[in-house]
Amino acid sequence: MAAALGLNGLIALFVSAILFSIGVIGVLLRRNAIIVFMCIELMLNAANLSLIAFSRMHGIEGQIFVFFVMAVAAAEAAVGLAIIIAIFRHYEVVDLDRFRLLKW
Amino acid sequence: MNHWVALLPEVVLSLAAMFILMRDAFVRTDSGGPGGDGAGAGGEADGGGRMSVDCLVTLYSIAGAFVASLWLLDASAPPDAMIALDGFRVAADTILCGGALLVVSLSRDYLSREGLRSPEFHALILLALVGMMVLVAARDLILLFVGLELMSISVYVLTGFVRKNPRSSEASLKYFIVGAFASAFVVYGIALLYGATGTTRLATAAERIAAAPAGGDLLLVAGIGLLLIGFAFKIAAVPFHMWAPDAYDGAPTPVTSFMATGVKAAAFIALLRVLTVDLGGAAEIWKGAVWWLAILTMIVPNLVALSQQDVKRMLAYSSVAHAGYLLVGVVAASELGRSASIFYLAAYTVVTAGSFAIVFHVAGRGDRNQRVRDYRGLGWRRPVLGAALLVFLLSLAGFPPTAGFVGKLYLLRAAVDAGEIALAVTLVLTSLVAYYYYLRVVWKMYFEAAPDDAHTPPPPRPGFNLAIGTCVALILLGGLFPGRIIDRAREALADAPAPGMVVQAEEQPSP
Amino acid sequence: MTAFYDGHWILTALVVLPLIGGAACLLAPEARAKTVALATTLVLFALSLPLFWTFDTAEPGFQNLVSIPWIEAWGISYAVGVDGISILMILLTTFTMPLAVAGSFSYIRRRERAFYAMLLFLTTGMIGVFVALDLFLFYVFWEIMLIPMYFLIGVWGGERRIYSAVKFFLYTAVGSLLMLVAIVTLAWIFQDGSGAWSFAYEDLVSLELARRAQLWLFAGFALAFAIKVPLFPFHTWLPDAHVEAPTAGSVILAGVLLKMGVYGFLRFGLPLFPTAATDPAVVNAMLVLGLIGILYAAWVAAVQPDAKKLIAYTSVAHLGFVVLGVFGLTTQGIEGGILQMVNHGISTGALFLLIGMLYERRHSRQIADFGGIAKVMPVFAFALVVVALSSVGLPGTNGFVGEFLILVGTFRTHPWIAAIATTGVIFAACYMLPMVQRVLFNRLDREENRALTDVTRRERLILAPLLALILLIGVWPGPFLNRTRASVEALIEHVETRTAGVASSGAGTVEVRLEAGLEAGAEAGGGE
Amino acid sequence: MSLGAVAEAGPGALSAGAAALAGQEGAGAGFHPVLPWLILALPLLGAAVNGAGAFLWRDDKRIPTIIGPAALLGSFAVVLVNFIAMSRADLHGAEVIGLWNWIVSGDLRIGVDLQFDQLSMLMCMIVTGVGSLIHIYSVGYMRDDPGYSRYFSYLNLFVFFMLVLVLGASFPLMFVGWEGVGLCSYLLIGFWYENRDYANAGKKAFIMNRIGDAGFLVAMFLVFTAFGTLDFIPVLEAADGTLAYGGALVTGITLLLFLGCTGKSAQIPLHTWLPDAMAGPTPVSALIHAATMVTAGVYLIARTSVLFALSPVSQGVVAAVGAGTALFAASIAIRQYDIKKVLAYSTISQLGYMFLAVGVGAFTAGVFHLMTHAFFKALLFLGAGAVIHAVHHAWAHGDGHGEGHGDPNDMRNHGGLRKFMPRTFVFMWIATLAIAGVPPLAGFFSKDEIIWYSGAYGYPILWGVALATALLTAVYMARLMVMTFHGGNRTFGQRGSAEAGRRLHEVPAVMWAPLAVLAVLSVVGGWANIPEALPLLPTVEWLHHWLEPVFAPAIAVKEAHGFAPEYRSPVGGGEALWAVISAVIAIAAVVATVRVLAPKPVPTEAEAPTGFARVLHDKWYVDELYDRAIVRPSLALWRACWRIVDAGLIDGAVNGAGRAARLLGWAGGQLQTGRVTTYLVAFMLGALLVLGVLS
Repeated sequence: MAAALGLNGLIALFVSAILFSIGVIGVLLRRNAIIVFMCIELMLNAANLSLIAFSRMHGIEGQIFVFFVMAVAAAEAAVGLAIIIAIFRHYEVVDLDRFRLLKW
Repeated sequence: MNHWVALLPEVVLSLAAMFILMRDAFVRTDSGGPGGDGAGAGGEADGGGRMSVDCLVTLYSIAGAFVASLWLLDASAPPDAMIALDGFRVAADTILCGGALLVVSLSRDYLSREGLRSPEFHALILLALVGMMVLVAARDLILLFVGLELMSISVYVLTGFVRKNPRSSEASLKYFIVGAFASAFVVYGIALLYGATGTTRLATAAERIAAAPAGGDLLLVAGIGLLLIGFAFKIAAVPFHMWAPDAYDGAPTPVTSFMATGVKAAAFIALLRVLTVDLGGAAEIWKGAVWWLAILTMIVPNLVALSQQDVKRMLAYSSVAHAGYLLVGVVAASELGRSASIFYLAAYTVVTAGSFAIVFHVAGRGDRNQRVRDYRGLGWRRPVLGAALLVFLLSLAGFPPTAGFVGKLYLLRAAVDAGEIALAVTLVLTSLVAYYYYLRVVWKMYFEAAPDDAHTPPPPRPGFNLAIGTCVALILLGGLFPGRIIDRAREALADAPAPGMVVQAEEQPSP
Repeated sequence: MTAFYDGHWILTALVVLPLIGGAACLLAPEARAKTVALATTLVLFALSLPLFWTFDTAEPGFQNLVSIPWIEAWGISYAVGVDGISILMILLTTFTMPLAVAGSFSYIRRRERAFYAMLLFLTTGMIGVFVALDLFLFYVFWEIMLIPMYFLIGVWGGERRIYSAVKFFLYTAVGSLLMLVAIVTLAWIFQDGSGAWSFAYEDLVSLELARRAQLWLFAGFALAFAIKVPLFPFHTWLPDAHVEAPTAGSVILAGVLLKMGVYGFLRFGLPLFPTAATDPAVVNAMLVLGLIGILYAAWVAAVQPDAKKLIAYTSVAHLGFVVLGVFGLTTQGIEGGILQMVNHGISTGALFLLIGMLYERRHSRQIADFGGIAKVMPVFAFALVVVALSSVGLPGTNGFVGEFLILVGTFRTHPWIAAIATTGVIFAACYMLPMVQRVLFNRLDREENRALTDVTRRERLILAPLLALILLIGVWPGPFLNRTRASVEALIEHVETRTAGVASSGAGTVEVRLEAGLEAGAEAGGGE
Repeated sequence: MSLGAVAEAGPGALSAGAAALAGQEGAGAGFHPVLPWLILALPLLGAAVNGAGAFLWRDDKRIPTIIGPAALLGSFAVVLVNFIAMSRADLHGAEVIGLWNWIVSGDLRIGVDLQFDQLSMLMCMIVTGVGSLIHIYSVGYMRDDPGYSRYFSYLNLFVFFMLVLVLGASFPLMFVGWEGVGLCSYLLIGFWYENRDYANAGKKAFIMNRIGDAGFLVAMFLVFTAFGTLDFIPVLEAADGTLAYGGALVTGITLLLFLGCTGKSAQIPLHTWLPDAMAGPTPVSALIHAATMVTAGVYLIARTSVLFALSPVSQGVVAAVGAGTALFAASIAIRQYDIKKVLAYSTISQLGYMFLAVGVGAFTAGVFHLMTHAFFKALLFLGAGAVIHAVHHAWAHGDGHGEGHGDPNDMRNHGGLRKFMPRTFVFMWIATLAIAGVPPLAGFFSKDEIIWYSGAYGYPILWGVALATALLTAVYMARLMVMTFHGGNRTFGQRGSAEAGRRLHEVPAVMWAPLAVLAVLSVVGGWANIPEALPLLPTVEWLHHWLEPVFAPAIAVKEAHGFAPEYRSPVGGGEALWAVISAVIAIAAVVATVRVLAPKPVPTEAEAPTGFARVLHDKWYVDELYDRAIVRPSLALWRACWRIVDAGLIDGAVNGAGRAARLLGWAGGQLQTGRVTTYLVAFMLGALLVLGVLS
């Protein structure tokens, strides 16, 4: 497989893995809704990167998929920001740890 | 025949959604307008009025979609088609459309009472439903992902539908954050799977996996793992479940019920199909993980539910627990397990729709009375509601003669058949724990006297009663004469995957 | 008679009729509910009598057999039938119900419709359990029973009714749920051999299971039955349930529900898992538990201040005798056990009715609140004394016949245990007589007791049949015993041939063949 | 198959079996019982009618007055007819009449069969005969009692069960009677149930009897396992072959049976209920606790004589316990003041004699004493009843209802009654002499025979004990007579005898007539078995010959193993000599006692006896011992079982499990912090878990 991918492919894979991890860590560590959301976007794009990388080996499908992912991510962003604004109206903050009406 | 026909149900629903949105945009449907009880028009006051056009359109379109998918039953698609045309899809559509129909028809009162805007609500329900149906019908990972996201995003919005209520917004935020997080995993998982198998077509992938000596390939393993995580989030399996109680709790109750029925069902059916059929060849990769998820998901929420004082939240936990029971059917990874899960899902969908409906009916305006102690004496003050809720609770508890019992037995058979005695025992013991919190509602309803200042819910409308009655009838029917349903489920699923694959899946020795 | 009465519809009628009656109760006006219920139960009893007359005492197998496919896919069918083991139980149920209903006329004052409906639904469950010949069907009825009982205790019970109701429900559910797993496993094993699932009794009873499998599955069933019996130490739900339940509830609980544990052992435990059920360890464990039940429960009963609780504990003791008889595995023991179940149903049911009558008059169950009642309630006193004597097993009453058979039977296989159990008759006197004395005799020193009125005509009509049966079975148990004989002997035959692996007829002591059987079982166990 | 069929099947098969049995026995042919079932039916009917009367015509005393005694007399008549028929037929075996099948299960078959042989007929004669007299007496004694009808129904029921006990042809059927009489005794002791002590006495009697009955039951199980049947005839026939002589099995059976006897016949260690049983009406004490029920133990041993003959150990135990009880009880009787208590202990003591007899193997002697004792002890009790009746009424006629006067049973309230009730006085003296063993009265012959055989069969110590007891018997009976009838009257304390003269009267004829009959029997009863040694009458050894067919097998067994009585006492001398000696002892004791006690003033209730006398007066503190050693500890144990084991451990575990589950749930709920960040972390952990578990 490595052969099929070629060195750049492998590098791309590793980069995407690293990006994904960074995204995950960001999500886990940050408290600001916006930033957390951006980290998630980062993860999505990491996935896109590896899709592209694989499509070098397997053909076009991966790249098509990337477009879908981007579209969906856009939709998500729209909805997500809307939600964040909605809740901001109530709390005047976007600190995730402050939203604790629902628990236990 | 024209391949577009394969998407007929989804097309119907999408058009309906568009229509509703357009109509809302161009036709003025203010309070009292011809639009009927749309925007918080007087709530319960004129609630008894004509059914809103949106609602009608929604109901008819869902029904139409259902008919369409039935019509597609005798169509057939090449094994590597992007969208499935088989009994499995029909079965799934049946459950999803049925659930949606119940939810929509039951939620009318709630919308009018809480003054929610009807068009968006129904449009979003329809879009979510489209997503679900795509999700369960997808035979291609791309389509799968699109369906998943379409469903999720619509439901995020629905969860936060009551903008003026912080709980609702908070619920939707939590749901959204974790959900987006999860879908990132899904995408990455799909990417790796694609890398491992070189295709996004599930059927093709399945063949390749079955051909290759499974397990060794790190990409494959990681891909399956991440995909599994994504689905585990959707069906709220422990420990990916923590969003669920909050989201269910905060969301407007009809949405909760929609999440508990539709979303869970869709995600679960997709998981069932992808794991046990397409990835059946790699069963021993994921089996261990799913086994653990099942065990945890059966034990934890049942225990937590014991200490819940809020019925809605309690039901939320119980629905998480039911995901655990369903996972038993996945672990069984057999035709038996699949049909068992489908049957259980069907029963569960009906029960959940009904019970949440009763919950928000009893809760009254602003969902004030939905603590367990608000149910004191309900059974005597509203005998019909009480009896119905009793039936639902018994079915949830898995008590004869309800569909819930047959479903549990079905799952037990699957587990025993797969040699998973430990799972079977856990299943029954955890449902014993569950008895306690279901019974608690029962004894509040019947054994304890209502305080004098108790709020007695208004007598429900005929429509509501009809829907509830349907649920009860279905439950008892499924409990007393499940034979027909079972046969149907088995027929439907028999031809679900490419035959060769079935054999493959069946022949997997259980670890 | 027999021509008209081909009996095939009768069992189904017995199961369905109470359901209809219950529905009728719910729809009937509040005041009429009791009448409807009484009528239904009386019809039920009348229906069940022909079952008794036309019973073929020579036939060891099932009679009035009906089997209709229900869920073919799973090999589940609606199969009902009656044999020597269940006939008396069915009769006992149909006989008890009218009394329980009539006994509640003045006791139940609120929500009568629901109450009588629950009683009737419960009846369906009970009769269903006794006639079911399909393990799925059996389990359904077995579970369904819990719900009406849960309501009976929870809605019309005493102060701690909720605690008791939930305790009763969960306690019994523990066992049944594990039994469900065992049932499914059994059906699966059958499918493993024959290729098709089946829950039918005769299919599963034909299975030849390996020893280890038998032990596990038997454990699954045994727990459920042991809790229902109830065997020490699974008995603590019983006193609470009894104390809190309304009279009718207690009567049914003692009269019928407790029998289901032992019935389960006889119908399923022994025939399905002969090797396990005759494994010396299992048998000894069961016998010892029964023995402990007899003595321990008698002791605890002797120091109870609450009359109802006292009687509840005596039930544990009596059922201990029954278990002893069943696991003694002799004709006398098992026949005596079955008869003793009937006796216990009659005498303990009567005791609960009597205590209920006192409670209605005096709103107290504390023994200390009474004394000298015999002076103001002579008829009541007479009844209570007779019933108490039957409960302590005085010869001439039904109690003796059962206990004697049980002990004489068990003694042949397990002399020491039977001998120790015999001391139970002493302790029986130790709990019953003081209670009788402190309620009926001594000086009538409490003012409120002077005003007590003797039993009414209705109450006499309730008590009369009970007393009559107590004496009838006491002096002429033949008609009851000879109906059980064929089936019981067939059962022992079955168990012994299975365990011994050789067709054994009569000769030789049970122990000998037991040992043979155990060796066979051991080989089987080793083989797998 | 219909119930009717069963019904017919039963007796048919049975009478056939009975005939077969009779056939084996040989010359059973001559004798066919006349209306055997009537013997039982009449008393039962009486019980039913009177029982109904107790509810329906409470205040109407006529019906019970007629029905009660009539039922007995009728039954007695039938018995008499059969008795004569049997004596004509010279029956060697037993005649068994099957009525119906009682318990049939597997190879166990128990029929309701009546066994007619010499022993059972003799017992029937005693039971119905003495019973009739006591019924008649009761008419007078219970005249004013509100529970009149109830009383007669109990009494009839008792006779019924006693006859079942006697006639039962199998262990279980005998057991029916055995426990049935226990029940009646329970009901009659507690007849005046308003009195807590009386009710307690009844309960005590029942429970102590139950202890014995448990032994009886286990014995039956052993018999069944050994013989496969529980009918007397087959068991007793097979016994010699089946059971090893002196083997553990037969010893076990017999000892367990004897445990039953100690309960029923109030032998050590289960004797304490009988004195308390005096709480019942006096005629009851006469019938149940003197003449009939308490002798059931003796009857049981006589009935199963072969088994006992097979086990020397058991025989020794029986004899020793009997002798011990005799002496022990007699010693207590000497220091009692309650007239009925004296008689009660005397009864225990005399029963001890009977057990001594059947223990050493002199079965006839035992039965003989049983019979004579029935006569004179019934007489004594009825006489005492007359005294109590008189005193009670004397008090009652005076102020209100005899309150404030203390206990009419207490001999310290009697004295000098000879003047007021001469007939009773005479009858009582006859009975006293009879029990004391003064020739030629009944007691002399029977008791002498027992003493003689205990020596003759080679039990010197027991022989000595028996003699000593004879002496004590004479002493305490004489004391009783002196305190009751001699000296000055103490009934009205200081107010002297003027009062007494006005108030104390002889009892009515309905009460003293039975006394008269019993007095005659107490005189002539002994002549039924004149020892060969002193052939004063033609009826030499008549009873011996009469019972010969019943006891022959037992005697045969004993002789086969060298237990023939050699006709000499342990210290030499023949039967005649020792008969004379014992007679002299008895007379001397009586005379001496009267001489010594008559002048002495009777101690008042205030001055309690001291030293050893006190030990005797307090009955050797046996009751206290039982209370401390058995009753209280077991009650404590039982409470512990309830509070600690049941409520504590088991329920604790059950509820604990529930509580634990809820606690876990609560803890789990705490993880649901509401912070979405927590959820994300949990998510990530889960993800790691999944990825870890994979493959």
